[in-house]
Amino acid sequence: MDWTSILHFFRGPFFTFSLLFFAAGMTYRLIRVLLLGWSRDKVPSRGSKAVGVAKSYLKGVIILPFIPWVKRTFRGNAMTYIGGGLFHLALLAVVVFSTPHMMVWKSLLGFGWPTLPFPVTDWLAAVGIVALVILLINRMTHPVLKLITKAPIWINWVIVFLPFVTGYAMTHHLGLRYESLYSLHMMAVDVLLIWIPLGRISHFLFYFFSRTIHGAQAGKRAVNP
Amino acid sequence: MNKQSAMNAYIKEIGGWVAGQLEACTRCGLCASACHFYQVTDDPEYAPVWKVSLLGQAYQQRFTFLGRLRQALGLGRPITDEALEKWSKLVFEGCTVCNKCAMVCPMGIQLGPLIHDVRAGLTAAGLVPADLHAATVKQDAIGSPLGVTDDAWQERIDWIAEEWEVDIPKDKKGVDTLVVFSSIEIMKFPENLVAVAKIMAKASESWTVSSKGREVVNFAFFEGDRELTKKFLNRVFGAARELGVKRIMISECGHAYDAFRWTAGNIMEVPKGIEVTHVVRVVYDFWKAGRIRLKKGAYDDGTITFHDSCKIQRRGGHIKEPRELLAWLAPRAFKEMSPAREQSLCCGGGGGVISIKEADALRLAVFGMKVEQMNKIGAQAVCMVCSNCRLQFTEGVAHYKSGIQVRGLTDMVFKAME
Amino acid sequence: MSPRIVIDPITRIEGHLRIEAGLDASNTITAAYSSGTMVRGIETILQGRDPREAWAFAQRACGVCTTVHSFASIRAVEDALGIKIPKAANLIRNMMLAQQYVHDHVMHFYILHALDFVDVVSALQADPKKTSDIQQSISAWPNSSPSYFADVRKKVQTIVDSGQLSLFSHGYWGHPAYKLPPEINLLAVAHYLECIDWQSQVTKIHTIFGGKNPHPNFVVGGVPLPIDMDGDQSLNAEKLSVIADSIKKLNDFVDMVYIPDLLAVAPYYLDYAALGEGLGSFLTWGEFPEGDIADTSKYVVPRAVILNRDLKNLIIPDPRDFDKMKEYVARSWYAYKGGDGVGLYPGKGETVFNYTGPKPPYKHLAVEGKYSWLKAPRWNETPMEVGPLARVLVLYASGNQATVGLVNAVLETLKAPASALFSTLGRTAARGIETKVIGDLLPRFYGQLVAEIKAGNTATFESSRWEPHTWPSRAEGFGFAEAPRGALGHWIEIKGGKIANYQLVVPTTWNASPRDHKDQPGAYEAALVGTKLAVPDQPLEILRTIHSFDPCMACAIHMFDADGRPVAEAGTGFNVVVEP
Amino acid sequence: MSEKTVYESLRESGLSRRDFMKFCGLLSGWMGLEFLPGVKALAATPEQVAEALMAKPRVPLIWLELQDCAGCTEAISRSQSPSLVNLVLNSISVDYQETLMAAAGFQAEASMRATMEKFKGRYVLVVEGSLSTAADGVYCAIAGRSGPDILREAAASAAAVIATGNCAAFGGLPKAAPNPTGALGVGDFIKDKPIVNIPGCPAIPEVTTGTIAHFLVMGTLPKTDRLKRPLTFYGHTIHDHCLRRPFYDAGKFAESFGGHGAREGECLYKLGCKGPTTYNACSSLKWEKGLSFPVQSGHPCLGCSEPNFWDGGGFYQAQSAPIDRPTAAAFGLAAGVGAALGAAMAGANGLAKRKAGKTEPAEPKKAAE
Repeated sequence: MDWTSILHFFRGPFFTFSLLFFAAGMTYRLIRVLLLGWSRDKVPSRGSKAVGVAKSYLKGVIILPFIPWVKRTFRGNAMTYIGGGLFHLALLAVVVFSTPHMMVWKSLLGFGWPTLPFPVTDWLAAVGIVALVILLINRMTHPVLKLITKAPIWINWVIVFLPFVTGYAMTHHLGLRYESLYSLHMMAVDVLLIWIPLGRISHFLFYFFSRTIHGAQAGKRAVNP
Repeated sequence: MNKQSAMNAYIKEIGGWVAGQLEACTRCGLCASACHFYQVTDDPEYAPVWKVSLLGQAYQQRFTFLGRLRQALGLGRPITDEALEKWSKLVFEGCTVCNKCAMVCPMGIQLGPLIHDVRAGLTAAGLVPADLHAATVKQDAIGSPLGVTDDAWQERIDWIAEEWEVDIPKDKKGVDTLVVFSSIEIMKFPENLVAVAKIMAKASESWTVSSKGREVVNFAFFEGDRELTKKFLNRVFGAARELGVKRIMISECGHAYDAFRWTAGNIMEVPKGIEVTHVVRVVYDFWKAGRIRLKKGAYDDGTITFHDSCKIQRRGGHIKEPRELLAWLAPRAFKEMSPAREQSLCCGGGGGVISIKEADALRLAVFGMKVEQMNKIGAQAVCMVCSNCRLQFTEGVAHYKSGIQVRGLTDMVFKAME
Repeated sequence: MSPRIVIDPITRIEGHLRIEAGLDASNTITAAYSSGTMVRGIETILQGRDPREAWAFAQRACGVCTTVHSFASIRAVEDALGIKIPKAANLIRNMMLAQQYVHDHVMHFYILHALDFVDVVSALQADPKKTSDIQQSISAWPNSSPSYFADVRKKVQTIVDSGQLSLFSHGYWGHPAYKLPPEINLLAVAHYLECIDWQSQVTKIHTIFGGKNPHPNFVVGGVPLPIDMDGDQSLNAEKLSVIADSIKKLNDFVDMVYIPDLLAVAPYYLDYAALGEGLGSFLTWGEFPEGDIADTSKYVVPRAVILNRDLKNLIIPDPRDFDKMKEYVARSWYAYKGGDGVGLYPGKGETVFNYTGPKPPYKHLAVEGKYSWLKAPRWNETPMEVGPLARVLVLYASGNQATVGLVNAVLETLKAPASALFSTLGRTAARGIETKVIGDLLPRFYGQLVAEIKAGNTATFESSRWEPHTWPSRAEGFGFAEAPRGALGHWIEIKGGKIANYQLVVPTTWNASPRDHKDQPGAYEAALVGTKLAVPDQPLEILRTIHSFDPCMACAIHMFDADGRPVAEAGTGFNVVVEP
Repeated sequence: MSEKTVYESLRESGLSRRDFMKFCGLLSGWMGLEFLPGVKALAATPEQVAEALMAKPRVPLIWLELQDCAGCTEAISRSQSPSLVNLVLNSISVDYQETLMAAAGFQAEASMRATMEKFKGRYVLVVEGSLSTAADGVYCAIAGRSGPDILREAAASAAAVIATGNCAAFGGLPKAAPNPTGALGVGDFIKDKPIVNIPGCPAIPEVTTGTIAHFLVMGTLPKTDRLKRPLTFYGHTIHDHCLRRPFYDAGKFAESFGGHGAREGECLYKLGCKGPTTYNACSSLKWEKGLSFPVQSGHPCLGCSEPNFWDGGGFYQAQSAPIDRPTAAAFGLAAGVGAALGAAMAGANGLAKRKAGKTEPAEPKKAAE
């Protein structure tokens, strides 16, 4: 086996398999949760649930890291906030707004969008890697995180870290030859796609559940989520 | 059979609402820093995520394919009796179900209600702390967790009416409002009754208390015992139906307001057309409508602050009413603690914790944070709209030998009436 | 049964071809059969692919024609998707194709065809001085000194003496059918060697616009290289001057070497002016659109059919005519659902394998039945010859001034009647005439391109239909190219953004076609009949006629059905005289 | 006719000793390609070349065309330095080459056979085109013999095998999916001979001639990479020496053919360039005396020197895009399967919930009491 064939495998059939596994797995989890049963909320609201939900997302995405009353929480969890925030920013920039990844989306969706200049995504990718390392150190040292982190969460970290670091190495031709690094990157991505429905990275989907519930609960009581 | 009962309760409890949120957790651990129990103890086991993990474990093992597979292969981590006992201490003594954690959770998971579900399973397994359960049993048998019998109650009401020269109508049919007090108020804060009676009188509101639905608190609700919760709620709803009132006014009690206003409708049939409201809202409405007039700046000396009760403010929604009242009553003296409003810090006595003797040390330790908060703004007085908080504050202030005065807002309103 | 000879491989062609010919007692060919022996299945490979990429696959049908399948392919896709390419792009394409003609024809003449007429060994007897005189009398080509020819002779001598004859090893040297005097042989050998060098330096138009040659790159919707006179990577003044130089170098060789040589050699082989006519019916799809490609009246080479030498009545064929454009498999190793009697329109072609030949090892093919992998394309039930002769005849018949002048001049020089055109020699002469006519188009296209650039029309790519989501869910297209070897057509069907069906009918499929349901022979088969072989096991005469068609077998045999499993064809039957 | 050394032949053809040394210098130069940036030089001085050529007869070469398009033949005929004429007249003897040779039919086969016998173990076998192995090899039969038969025999007594073009090296176009004729590269079939691959579609002419030259001078095949490609020419990617590379590094990509970026000469990554994974000398050596190469001419690199490049993910799909994309139907199916499994699991969970609801009253309600 040469690297070119390995690359073909991980960009080709195995990627397809991973993607389909991902689609099937996520649908499975979604349907399983949806069909667990939802009782209608019969309690009359004081405020608007819709407004609450909207505020919930706004806060979840934009305001959370900057509001003053989080200071206390922030002070005790600076690494989580900074690491987590930067990681997700990097993730968005790299996965959605870097040229190579946009071309992946384009090939899958049939349309593309403007991307960020390479130096920007490149630096953000580095930031993402650093953020992940910060998060790892945090997870290894913070008493609460030590307590609640079981094997699958450590695996999560590795599986998320690998595409980042292989992608970065590949872009900069670090160490191995390009197609070797590209193969490793695709291998890591494929594994990630398969792992997502099995682990907690799927929170990107259930985020919409909990965030909506949170907003609706606050909204119906007419308080800020 | 503890395990089985707990597991059955969890299996019954877990629906999409629970599962969707359990699935969303990323194990970031931020909820820990929101929890006052974790903050004072630095014990990671008080992290809300850890408290909920019992439910999560049940979910993983029974509702997911891999979990079931692991169970079938005998690889799953079983939930042991020891674990249940440990969790009983964690979620009954080390959690006030204040839901502050949900406010910092990046995913917005409603950890409070989920811990409530954890409690339900432990209750089904018979693992409720003895003090708490004793109160529940008392409420079931006698009608009051404090053991106030019907006769005692009648006597006490009559005594208050006589002593403070107020009219407290009992079981009066055809009135608009049924007011329900808690035993704590009746036995420890009678001025609350007096204040309500005076305000009602001033506002010319027709009202009554009921001997059948005389207790607003609901210890079964603390336990998460759904059937018993309904039974207790039904006593009041039954009375309201019988008396033909238009609304039920919950007095200064937090969890009761949560149970009546936000929970009852979803777990049982509630009488239609009867509004459930809280005394702070009623008083506020009277004031706004001009049915009572308050002396502006009545408390405008020193520094007075307001404690947001988790069940009435964060989980109840009555955030602006007390503030507007205070802005009138103490325009200069009123000062906010930080954090406040939806983000406020729990007093540490809610969720039934205050009734558990073994939790006293922890509960008072937690209150230290509240003292610190108040000291920071130099508060000389603090008011609130929850008797449970008030009891905790009273004990806590005494414990910390702080001179801060603890007051009920209704009482303050009454005293500022012109 | 008469003896039959087999030649396999036919060399100096593109691909693998086998010829069987039945001889009479005087060693004259009575019937001939051609068979191709290599398939790759390009049409099968193209199924389900992105139509924008089809050109690259189709292009590899042939490395000698190299561009023509790309042309047909991109035109088919553009036709299907309704893409109109910018004017400048069309001119650039025309220049690329015209360069291909000149390059390919000259190379064919010297590298692939000349050794049929030129005896390399005989050149050793030549007097360099005489050769020099001949050279100086026929053109102003600078390599003409006696010492130059002496050098060439020495080189050949060295090769021969070394015992390692290299490419000339085992040629039919000394064959009685070689008729050139040694001096002209030497002249031709010198030009043979010069041609190899020349052809390596005159594909610059391809290299500039397509990045390389063979197999330059194309793009559906235009050409890849943008025009920007201020750009450093685009088509700019520097690149234009390289192109201008290259055009001159191309045409100088044609004017000063190829055409004079052709006229110098032809008089010795006038017997071939009456041999190898073949069918007498010709087809061209037309080429070099100077306006909208849909407007066939603006083609330099018209789209036409000539029936039975009738130059007076040119018929304009419609490649989309279901009833007229058909392929038959009565004598080919395929089966149609409707049986052997029917013909199918290529756009709806079927390729179901049906090998019925003898089991190997065999000495000859069962020519009474099916005997070829090639289908038999027919226009209105008639077999057609395609290629330079077809084009020159169509140009001549349609009154193309340059062509008329050149044809008449050549006929006059050779003192041959007009009917001499319908022959092996006519075919070879037509190739030369066409090279001159099309070579002269290059400066014209170049001038037009410069004019367009001056006018500010520098667009080279039509992007509106590039993205697959802009395409209709289903589309059909026809693309053509007049390959140097003849009329080439691609038929494509696009469904859901992918190729649903792709069919090629290539020049050699027409010319090397087997017999059809009416037992009409193909062009090769018809052309060989009546040829007398001087030495039956050195069938030089067959090579001459076959090479005059410039076969391109890899293009011709592209069809393949993955389901079929042929019986092995093996054996030792090359060049063996078979007893009845 | 005795076998003469190259030197003797050249001297007899009137070449002076000085000219001969010049020629050797040229040969070593072109092998090393020292004048070209980015191509590693082979170790061969003019003296070494001279020594080698003086001692040896012209190396016979058999050039087989199997499943080919003659593109690599055409290509080598365009070799600039040295030219084919130079090579054929002075250094090698091409004894079998279907497209170029004079002989036909059995005389052609005889020429090959003569060389195989006379120069047993000493001739170089160049293969162009892939090897069809399906159906006993009848998809490519020459002189009535199957491709594998011919190749096996020709390789058996060859000194070395040079597979020129992607087809011969890796199977090329015929091997593209669904590989209807069972095409293989030469190296997949011939295992017991030194083989060097010169992939490309076609192979860069100077790379083929350079490799032959290396064999002439050194008597061995050049050092190769894992895919048996000479390191001299395949040591770097198109991307490594691409003149558009700075635009890649800056993240400036041409969005469309003929558009602004294309005019500016920006990177063709978005248009599908395979340069980053394609090892070949196009961007350093270029074509036709350094005139251009595909990327310079505005077309993305197709990746033609890599195995399976025909199925390498679409010529106009950016290299980052996956090679295979599941169809909407496949996605639908996967989602359907997921949904069905989810529903099944939900059903099982529903049953569990009902069972838990039933058994619960039987449990002691308040065990603590």
